Amino acid sequence: MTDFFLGHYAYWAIIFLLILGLYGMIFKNNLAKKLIGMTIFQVAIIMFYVASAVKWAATVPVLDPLTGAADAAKYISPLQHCLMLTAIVVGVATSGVAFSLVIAIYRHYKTLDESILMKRMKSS
Amino acid sequence: MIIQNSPALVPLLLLAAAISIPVLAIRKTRVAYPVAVAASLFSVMISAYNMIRVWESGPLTYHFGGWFPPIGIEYVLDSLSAFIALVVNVVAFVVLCHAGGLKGEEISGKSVPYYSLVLLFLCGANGIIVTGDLFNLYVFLEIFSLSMYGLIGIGEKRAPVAAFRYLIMGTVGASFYLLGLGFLYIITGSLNMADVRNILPLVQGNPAIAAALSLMVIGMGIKMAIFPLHGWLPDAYTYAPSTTSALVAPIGTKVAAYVIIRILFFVFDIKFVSHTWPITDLIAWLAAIGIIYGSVMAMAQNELKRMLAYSSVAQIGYIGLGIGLANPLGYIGAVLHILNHAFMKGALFLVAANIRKNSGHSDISKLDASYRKKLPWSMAAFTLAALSMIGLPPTAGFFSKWYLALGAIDKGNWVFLAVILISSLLNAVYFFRILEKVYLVPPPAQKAGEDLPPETKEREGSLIGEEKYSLMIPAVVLSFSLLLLGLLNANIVKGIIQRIIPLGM
Amino acid sequence: MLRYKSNLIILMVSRVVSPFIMLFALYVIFHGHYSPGGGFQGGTIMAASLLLMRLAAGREIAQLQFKTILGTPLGSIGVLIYFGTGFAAMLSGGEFLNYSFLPFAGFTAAELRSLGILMVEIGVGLAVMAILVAIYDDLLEGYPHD
Amino acid sequence: MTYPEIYRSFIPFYAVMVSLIAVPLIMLSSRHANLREFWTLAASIVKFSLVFLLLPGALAGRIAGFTFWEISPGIALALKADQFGVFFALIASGLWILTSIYSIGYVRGLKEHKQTRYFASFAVCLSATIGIAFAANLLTFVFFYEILTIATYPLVIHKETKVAIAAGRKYLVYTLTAGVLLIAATAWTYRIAGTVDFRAGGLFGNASFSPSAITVLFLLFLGGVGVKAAIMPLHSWLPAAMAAPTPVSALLHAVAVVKSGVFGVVRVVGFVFGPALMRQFDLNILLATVAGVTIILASLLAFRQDNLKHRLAYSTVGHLSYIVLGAALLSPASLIGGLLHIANHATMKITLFFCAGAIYVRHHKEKISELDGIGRVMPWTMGAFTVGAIGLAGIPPINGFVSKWQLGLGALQADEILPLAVLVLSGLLNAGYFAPIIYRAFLKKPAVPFDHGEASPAMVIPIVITALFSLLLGLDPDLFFHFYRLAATVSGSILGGTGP
Repeated sequence: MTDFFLGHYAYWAIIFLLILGLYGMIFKNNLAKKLIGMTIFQVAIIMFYVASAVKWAATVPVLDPLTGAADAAKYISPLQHCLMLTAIVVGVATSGVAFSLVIAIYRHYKTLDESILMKRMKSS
Repeated sequence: MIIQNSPALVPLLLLAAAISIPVLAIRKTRVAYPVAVAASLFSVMISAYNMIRVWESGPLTYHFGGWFPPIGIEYVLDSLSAFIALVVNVVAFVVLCHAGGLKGEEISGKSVPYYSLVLLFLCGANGIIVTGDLFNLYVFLEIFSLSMYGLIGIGEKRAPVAAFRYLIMGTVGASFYLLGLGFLYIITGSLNMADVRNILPLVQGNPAIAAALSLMVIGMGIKMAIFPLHGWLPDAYTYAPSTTSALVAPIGTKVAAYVIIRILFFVFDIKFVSHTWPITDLIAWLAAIGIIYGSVMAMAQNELKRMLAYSSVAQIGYIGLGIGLANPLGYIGAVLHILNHAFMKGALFLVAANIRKNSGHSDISKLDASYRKKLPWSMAAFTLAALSMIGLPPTAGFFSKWYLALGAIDKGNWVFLAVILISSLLNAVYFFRILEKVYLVPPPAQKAGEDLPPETKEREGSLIGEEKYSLMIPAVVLSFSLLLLGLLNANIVKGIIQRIIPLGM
Repeated sequence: MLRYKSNLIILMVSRVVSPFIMLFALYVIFHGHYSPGGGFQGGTIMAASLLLMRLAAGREIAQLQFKTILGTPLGSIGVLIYFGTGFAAMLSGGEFLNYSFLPFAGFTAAELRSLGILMVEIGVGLAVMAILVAIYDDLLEGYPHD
Repeated sequence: MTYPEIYRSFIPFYAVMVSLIAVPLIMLSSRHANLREFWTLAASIVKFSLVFLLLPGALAGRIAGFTFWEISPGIALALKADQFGVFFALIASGLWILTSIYSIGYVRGLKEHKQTRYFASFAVCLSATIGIAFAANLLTFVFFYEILTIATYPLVIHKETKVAIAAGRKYLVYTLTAGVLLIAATAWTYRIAGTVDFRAGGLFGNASFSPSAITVLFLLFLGGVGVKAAIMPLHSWLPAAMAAPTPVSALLHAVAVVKSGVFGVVRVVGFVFGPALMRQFDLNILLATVAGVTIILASLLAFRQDNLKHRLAYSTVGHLSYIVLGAALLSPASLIGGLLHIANHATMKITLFFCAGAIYVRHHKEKISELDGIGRVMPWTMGAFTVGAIGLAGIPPINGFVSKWQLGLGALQADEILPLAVLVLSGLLNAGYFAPIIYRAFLKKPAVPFDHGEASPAMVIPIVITALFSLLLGLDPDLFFHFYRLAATVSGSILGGTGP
């Protein structure tokens, strides 16, 4: 039992982050805070991938004459990291778009508070 | 060169055009629109060519950078993806032609980023459709979604809020997909769809597979706006600029539906998704509820675009139902409905755009017979598309319902059959409400039979025939092709869709 | 709200640090294809150097270094470099991005692959740098500044 | 027994398309009334001639067929001019000529608005009706059935008044629901039988099903075609649809639309289920009960109507169920009687509607209580009315008697007394609700003298012709069109199961 929890501590942390992100997106009233929640959510997934690539006693997958080319066990799978590089870029792009939208909303309605925003949207 | 590279050419071409627009338009912002139309035209031509090649000689594959799968990224054009790509490109081209007539009124002075985003959006859609790699799909999905957020947010005052909401939900959807993909990758160690399909039977019984599938389907379900994950859709469609609505409504959700079909039936095993982990049943039931819910909500709307948006929720339900039936006829119905609904919704949103252009609003309660006089052809297009939505023969809408009904009977599920049929009646209610107004309710000035003052009459007289060709022709083309699609649907079904019925159905 | 206040120390430090950041960014980009690093990372660092100047010297002066309107076109050009590399391979008979087909005489296939990926990294670095600066500039637009 | 020979021919296709081709012509010549009406008339005459061309073949057992293409894998959009189809097409297209002439007089007499839409919709309706008549399978039938539904809608709401719009809504609710049920039934049939081609004597072959399933399927079909056939309780759209202009009521609500429904009932009974299956699962009793109840109730309800067209509408509801009853009894004579009644009721009822229209155009009277003494100023019209009314009551020598006689015989052949009683009772009721009209028209003195005489010749001539037909067909049912022979062949093929 303890092993189950401790052995997967990275995953528990990731699950915690995922839930934290969802909580932020759903329960926070401020649009910017929602975005923070969203970013946490995305980062948690990135960490999930990276965690899945963890390998002890292995090195970066750049050919090192000392380690030798043939032994795949001595290198970390680079794929997850490459994928997450893309995912990070996607995350940056998403945040960029999201913040520009938030700014547009702020310009129109002079608020980022969702409940006030709803009222102003209805009245206009 | 073209022959060798044709599978990858459409997304690449659209990407190139999208990124050259900001460069080309440094001096003259006017070039943005022609470049977009030209790129779209080329993509139609190439995807038509691809379709013919696939039709004649079977699936095409393309390996990026010369790396063979499962290491490299693979593009696969089979009957299904070539077909959906063609549909998407044709509808997009027609809508883009229509956009010229609107003169960018709703996107005040932002035509350069707007058309660049449109092309990125199409690039994303095409990429999602042709890719055979699950992670590449995610990348294109984000290109597609991010440009869609931009396209929606450019609209009226409330649009950024709608776009923001969509962004939050859409990102959650994409993240779920990514999470599911992570599980799948950890289990199978591959990202190539065909490869994953081959590996999956070897790792049967691993509970993480079910988790991966569920997460991916939920993620895509959000993008597809399947009930109850449709919350973002009505606002987004309503407040977006007309061109965006006409582009996003036929294409946006369909692409996600395509991805669900791909994942459920071509990556996972049909047995797995309908018996071991019966997610198709869940999809079918949710879709059935969504059909009824969307139709009822559409009846309650007073704004044309909003009504069409809710009707989209219902129509997506048809596709979901077809997928969820998980038998050949349901599958045919779903794929055919992707085509039909793209054309119908495209036509309807284009007409809504014409109404807005003419009168500055699209309020159903303010519609009357003068609109028919001003926009006779648009209204004819609307009528035909509406009849197709209701599902009356010989329009295309009838046949997707026909196959879905056959599929429901095959499955022996009478509830689904009833839902399909009842929803056509509900469709009839909300469409005839509009048709009645447009054809029968006299304009306010003419009520009580009194004669109009002469100057009003003259003004009204001058409005007749003012319908602009550039606005009218695309809507008419889309809706009249519904007749053609209806009459020739057997050819599409036999020649294209039936060729790639998923194994094991 | 975001009023810029000149501060001599910050300005001077930034002026000194910024070129070194840029240099490091170039290092990261140009070594990216055979060691950790690459276009994305290098581009980000390069953008950091530019943004540092924007923050320290204010928007107006920073225009001398990098004009706002250049952002999007430069980003496009960066992607076009990437795209052009891939397309060149396609034109000379390979698949898209199959660098070993690049039309440069006198190189072996392995060298061509290395060269091709370097060109791509440069394009990506340029694009990332320009776009990040453009995002910063666009988000500031319309706010009272200076 | 041998199956009739089917030969490929374009004639059924042309017969369907003629009036569709006329639609754009009518629309294009909307500014020239004469040209527009010329197209209508030309289309109707050409259509009738084409259908008539098919008659000899049908009588000789050679059946013209035309297949467009597959519209769903395994199901083609196909036309087949079998005896039953030719029978119905002859009636519909023949009466269209008369209605066209009459319409011209009617719409000009009333200076109706939107005449182009009127004539164009009419043409589409006729195409759809001929399509229904010649449909070779259920899906083609559904196809044209739905087109008919939609094409009739503009005619129902033609007056664009609140009443008309409400009637239009009611009409749509009923008919679209029916269409949906029919689609469900068709899809189900396809899944069970693997085919939807009409086949005399039933298309199910050896397919097996549970009694409850087949009853539900039959009810679905009945809901689908029963709405247009105005079987109670699905009838109430018909009186409401009387808000349409009278020629529309005359042709569509006495001939084309409602007869399509009845035609559908006979197709379903004879060509989808077949007599054996009907008897095996007691579906014929179900159908006969519904029909009998409808006949009596409709006749009783007709008494209460003061509006002439509404009374005619209820009379139509009753008479449609005669045909349904004929189909339900499933004996040779009853089938012949039912089929003949399609033709006979058409000529008689269209006469009556024409008369109602003529009265409305000339004197703007719609209520029976206002008709006192009208026979004196409109002797031809009211004379024709009398002929039609006598016929509907089943009194010789009008053709209504012939079909009723056959129906009665059929009831005896089937060893059923109750249907016979229903027929006799309804004959009396018919006489009962028509007699006051004739009495008022000829024997009562008008409260206010009428200031107009007969309607225009364009209206009176069709009236007289249809009345004459009713009389002649009463004297010799096989006259001109061999309705009797056709009906006998159809009846024989259904009961013998020897259809194509």
